[in-house]
Amino acid sequence: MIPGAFTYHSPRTLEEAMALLGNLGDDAKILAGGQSLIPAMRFRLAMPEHLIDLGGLDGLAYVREDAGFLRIGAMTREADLEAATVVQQRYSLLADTAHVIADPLVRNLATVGGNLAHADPANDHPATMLAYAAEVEARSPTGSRTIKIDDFFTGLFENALEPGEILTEIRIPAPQPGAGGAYRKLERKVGDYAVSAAAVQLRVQGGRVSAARIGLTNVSPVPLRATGAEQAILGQAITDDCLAAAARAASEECDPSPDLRGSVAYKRDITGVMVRRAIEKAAARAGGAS
Amino acid sequence: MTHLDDRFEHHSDKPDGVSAEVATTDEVRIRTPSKICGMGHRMKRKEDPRFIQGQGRYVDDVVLPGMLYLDIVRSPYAHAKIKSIDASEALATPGVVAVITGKDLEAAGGLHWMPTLMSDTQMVLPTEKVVYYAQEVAAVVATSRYAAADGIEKVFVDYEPLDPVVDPFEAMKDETIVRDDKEKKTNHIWHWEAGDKTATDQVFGDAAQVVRQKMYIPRIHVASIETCGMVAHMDKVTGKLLVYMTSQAPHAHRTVFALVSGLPEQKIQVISPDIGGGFGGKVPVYPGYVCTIVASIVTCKPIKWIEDRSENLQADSFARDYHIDAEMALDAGGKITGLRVETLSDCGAADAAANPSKFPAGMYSICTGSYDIQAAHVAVDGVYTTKPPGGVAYRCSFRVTEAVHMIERMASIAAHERGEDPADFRLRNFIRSDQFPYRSPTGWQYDSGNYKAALQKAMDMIGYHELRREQAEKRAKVELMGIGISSFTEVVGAGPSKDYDILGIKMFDSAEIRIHPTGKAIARFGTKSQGQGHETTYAQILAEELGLPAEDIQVEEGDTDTAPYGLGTYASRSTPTAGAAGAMAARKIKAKAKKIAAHLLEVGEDDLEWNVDRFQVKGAPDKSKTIQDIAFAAYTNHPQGMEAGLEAVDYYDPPNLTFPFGSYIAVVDIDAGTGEVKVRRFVAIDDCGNIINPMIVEGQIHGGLTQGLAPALFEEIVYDENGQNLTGTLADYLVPTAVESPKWETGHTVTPSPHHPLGAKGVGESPTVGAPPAIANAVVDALWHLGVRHLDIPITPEKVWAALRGARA
Amino acid sequence: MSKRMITVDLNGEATTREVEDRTLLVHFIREDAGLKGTHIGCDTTSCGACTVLLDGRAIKSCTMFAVQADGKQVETIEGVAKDGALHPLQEGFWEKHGLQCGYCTPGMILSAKHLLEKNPDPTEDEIRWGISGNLCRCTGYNKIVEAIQYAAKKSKAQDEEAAE
Amino acid sequence: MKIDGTHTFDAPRHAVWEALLDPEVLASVMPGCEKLERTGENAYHGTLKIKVGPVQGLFDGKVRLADLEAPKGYTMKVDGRGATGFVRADSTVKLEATSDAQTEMVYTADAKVGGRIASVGQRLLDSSAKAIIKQSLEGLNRVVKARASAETGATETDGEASTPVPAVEAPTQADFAKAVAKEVAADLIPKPYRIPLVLGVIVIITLILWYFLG
Repeated sequence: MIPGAFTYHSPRTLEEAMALLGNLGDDAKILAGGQSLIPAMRFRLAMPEHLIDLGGLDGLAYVREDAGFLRIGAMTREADLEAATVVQQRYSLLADTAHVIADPLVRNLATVGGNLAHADPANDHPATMLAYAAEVEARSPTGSRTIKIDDFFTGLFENALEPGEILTEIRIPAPQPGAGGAYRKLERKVGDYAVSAAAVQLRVQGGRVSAARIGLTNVSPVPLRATGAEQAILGQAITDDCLAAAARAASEECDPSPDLRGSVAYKRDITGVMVRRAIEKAAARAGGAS
Repeated sequence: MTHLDDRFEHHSDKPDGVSAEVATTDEVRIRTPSKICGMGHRMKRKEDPRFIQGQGRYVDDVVLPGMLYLDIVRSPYAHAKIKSIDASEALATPGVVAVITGKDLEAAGGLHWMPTLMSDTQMVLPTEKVVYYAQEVAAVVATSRYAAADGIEKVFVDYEPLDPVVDPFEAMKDETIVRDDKEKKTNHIWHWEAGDKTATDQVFGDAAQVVRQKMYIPRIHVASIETCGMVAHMDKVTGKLLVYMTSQAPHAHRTVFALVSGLPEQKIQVISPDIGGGFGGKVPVYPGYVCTIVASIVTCKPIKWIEDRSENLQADSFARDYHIDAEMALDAGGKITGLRVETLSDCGAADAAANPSKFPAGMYSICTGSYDIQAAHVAVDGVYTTKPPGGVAYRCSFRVTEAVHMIERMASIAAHERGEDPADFRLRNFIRSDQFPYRSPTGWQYDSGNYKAALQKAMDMIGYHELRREQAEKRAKVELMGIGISSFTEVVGAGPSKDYDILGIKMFDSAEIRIHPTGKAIARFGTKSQGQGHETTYAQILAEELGLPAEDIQVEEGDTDTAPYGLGTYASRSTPTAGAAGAMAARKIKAKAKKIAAHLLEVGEDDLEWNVDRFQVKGAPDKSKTIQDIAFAAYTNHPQGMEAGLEAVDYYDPPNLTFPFGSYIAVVDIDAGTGEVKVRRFVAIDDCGNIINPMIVEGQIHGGLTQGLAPALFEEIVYDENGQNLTGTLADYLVPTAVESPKWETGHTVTPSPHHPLGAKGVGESPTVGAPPAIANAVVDALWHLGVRHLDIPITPEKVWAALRGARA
Repeated sequence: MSKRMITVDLNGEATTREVEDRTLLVHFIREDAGLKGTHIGCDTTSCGACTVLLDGRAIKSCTMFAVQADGKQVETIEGVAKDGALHPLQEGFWEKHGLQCGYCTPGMILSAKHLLEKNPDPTEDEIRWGISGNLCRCTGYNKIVEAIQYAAKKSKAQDEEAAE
Repeated sequence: MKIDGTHTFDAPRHAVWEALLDPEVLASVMPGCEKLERTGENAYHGTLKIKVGPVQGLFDGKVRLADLEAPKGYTMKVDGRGATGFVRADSTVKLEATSDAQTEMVYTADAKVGGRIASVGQRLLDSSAKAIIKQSLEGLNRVVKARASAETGATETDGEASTPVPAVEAPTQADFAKAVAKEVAADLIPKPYRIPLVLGVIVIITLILWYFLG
């Protein structure tokens, strides 16, 4: 499987990259990690005329806590995110997620920004970032703007980036006391997309859930927030009943398509199971357990 | 209709005199010191240094000057008429040299059709219509891989879609005919039976209990990590066709190419270099090979064709695809008295299975397995559908996996229905060790076995009764845990040539040994290793027989210009056939060596005895000549009137097949929430007779177990209702990784084959045959109390989930 | 069709070739540089037969363009043995029978090399996850795991020797 | 793949009906539709550039309407082909006037998708199809609504409804049809090679006969 011909551009600065993107418009695609784009190109399902490789840009690969946020450079490789001490110590949901994205070799090239900007509902970061109430930084020649993750995913493989804009940073609010998170994913084998997965970030105060956000993977055309499931646990103590209610809600509010990973009925049911397990784990972590 | 009984009569009075009961031990026999490294030594593989340093040489590594590249245009329809093909844009594409269509091959003398191994016909390139998705439609030849890939995008084919025939049971209604090129307008290909129907119906009439189950053994793909490929070079000066190909049977392929192309056989050299896994997928001749050869004949240039993975998964021969309806008759005491099996074999668009030609359903009639059953009858029908042709092994002897899965599932279902432990049920019904050689009701002559010993050892090793206790406790806590047993019998090592041939070529195999004056040797064989380690095991066999250090013996295979003619490596036949040929050739050499030794020691031959690596004078062991002394003398000081040199050839035609066996026990835990099955433990006890290299045998068993796990839980080629393949990449065709694959626990018993010169049997495929039912039985064992009786493989989480739901409802 | 000159440090040797922009790294390694030890097994980044080290990280060279490796270091199986001495992983694969057909072996060894550099003393579970991007069809993985354990032990011993 | 659904238009039934038969309107609302022209009685021909994220497929399609029952509905056959595969769909469209100003469309489609796009993009087919239909119908609603309120909104909706992608010249059915098999066979192998092929093969014929008969 050999990709079609294209012209390769390797800008050295973000400005250069944005200029190229501006000039080439829709004929160009951004090449970040390339782990989704290049296979599509090898099957000639994707045939961009120009590739703008962000690999040569400095300063877009970092993971650091700063001013109440975990800041992740868009070109940060998944493997570096997985290995980052701060992530392992303070962002369990993100650590869970980073460990189950594709396989270790793919994670050595795949980037966090690419995973998000691709806006594939089967990717793992969208749900996780929804649960974290993250925000992304978009840069364009005219300046930069912040997009709330809730507004970022606009359609199947479609995001809120304007033509000419480049995603440069993802920001996750630092966890408050009593916060905990977890990602639970059912996959057919290592490296597969989720049959269904749930990302849960919550906060437990005085034995009750004071804040909760839940994102779902690969059970809707657009990365989905399970607000119904969130409501089912908000203000509650984590009991079997409220877990069951959350699971039920998630099963109902998701909108999966049938494919080799399973029927709609199976995916709905499993989504409930994933949500339940992720909440249990998140709550346990919120309570100090890991 | 064929009766196996007729064909196997000669076994009852076999010249090699099958001994009665063969003793079973746990011991791996070692008779040579480690410097010689004969049988039984865990010798490090001689082939490994090149592989671990990236110096293996596979077909895609071959580069010839002026080489062109071939790529293939494939059909997006499962069934469609070809109205026209427009290659003008392709020919205008930079680098494209030629485009070849079915019409061109037809003009080239009917080369648009080729024979299959089952003497059916298969299109090379179509002229009228396509009959499966991803079928080869045209070939583009270009100056580079990339240009060829550009070219195929520019060949425009106008199709008129026809109704696909996907379901084999629908196909049997003949509403749409797949092969309208044939005279008989039907999709039914063949009907085949074995066993005694009347006697079988009789025992079913008298049965106290009849157990019936339908099951489907899915369509799967070998997915060797190296795909198929070829480099062909027609040298217009010498008129010689040099072919490098991914071939498990280079000699047979050379003969087929000679017959089909009409080139004289001495002008065709097939070289099968290092092969990146075969598992049966590299036995058939694929259209791509023929296109590559034709392209080289046409252009007189070297042509390289290497399949993409998606082509490999979507168009190359599949395995299995058997729809089975089985019935088992039992008496009141729980003794199996009869087995009645009807099966529909979905062959795809051509009968391109790789079975011996008299056996359209391979050795499926071995399906009475390890059990002493009074009467059995098996009937199989083959049918065409608009799916790719095939029916290759996937690491199993001809159709034995299907047979074993059926009988082992039936045994467990019967045990559960009787409310008894599946182990007890098996122990009661096993063929007893004193019954060997055992004649099965479908006519097989089992050479040796001790099924009780193997199962007992597996149960002890895994702590069977302890696990049953744990299961009972778990059940009380509503946790799902299952234990599954499979006590299989394999049948490997075809010939004997009286019954076994492929396209008329008898299934013997061969070895040729040449000992050089300095006591080093080269040995060539008619088989072809694809990872089995022949360069090491064959050397060990010869070391055992001749006393030459295995290190000093160079083993070669795969070049038809140098190796003796053989049928190749598949169906675990290498050790039973070529391995035996090596031993027999070595014994011929030994006979001559004895004469030379007698001459050198000035004694009579009768005064000599063999001792590991030398002939010594009886009673005076200090008077001796080593094999090296003798080799030197063979060229420098041989007796007057004796031919110089020390070499021999043997074409070994086995008197019978070998019947390796084993008992496997799987322990699974099931996630009741998701339906996921986790194999917690898996113990495999195998008996392949005398062991040549225990390390290599273990490796083969581990690999076979993972390839047994795969179809049990993960792998299946899935088509939609239009015959569209939905599992065309390794992202959807789920080959297990090191994470899904459990840590295998293996052990062995040793029950030598009475008729094999080394007492050895084949082993490479036993685990692929034995593992799936062990896992399936374990899953059903975990769910039986909830009313789940059977699950077809692959047992996906959703299947388990659905079964649990059904149970809850 | 757009072409350009690139220079890749291939096993310590600066290798300069003109390539099409769309040339996959694996084809640059195998065909332009002629190093055949790196293999191709799929089209979907699933099998890992094409694994090489890019600036020390194990990546799938069939899912990267050669132009992306311009100015970078690439290590292939041909570069693993140093001055005629086998790497502990190569020894381990040979000693423990970690290979059969040998086709996935170069990729496995390079994945394992990166794994051991990140985690010199991995558990069996960490090894299995660490090589989960590489498919093997022959061995059932048991002996590959043993081979990597052998290498980890051996490297540790060597380091301790060096320390003394 | 079965797709069905309903969609409510803010326009009277006859307006929706007319729009549904107007290739210009349909072309303007179908995402990626680069050309749609009437080729005969209830027959249309067009090219559609389907774009789902990075995945693109250029399809050359024939559309045939049947069982027209103005203004109640019709059945539609679509036969689209492209380098990445094909799409064939049988669908029925029914229009129900829910009020003077509102019309409900009930549609069902049975689509067959094949080729590379189906074998690789299987997981995306269902949601892609739904997304494309949704966009089309929303686009259509904008048009009929605009028309109903006596404005010419078609051109204005043009931009927002269809994804702006550069047109690539697609091989048309006409191109396919041009080639006649015989000529093709002759043309496919460049002249210099034809002679050796024919020669080299006469030998082969005889031997094959020998092989199969003898």
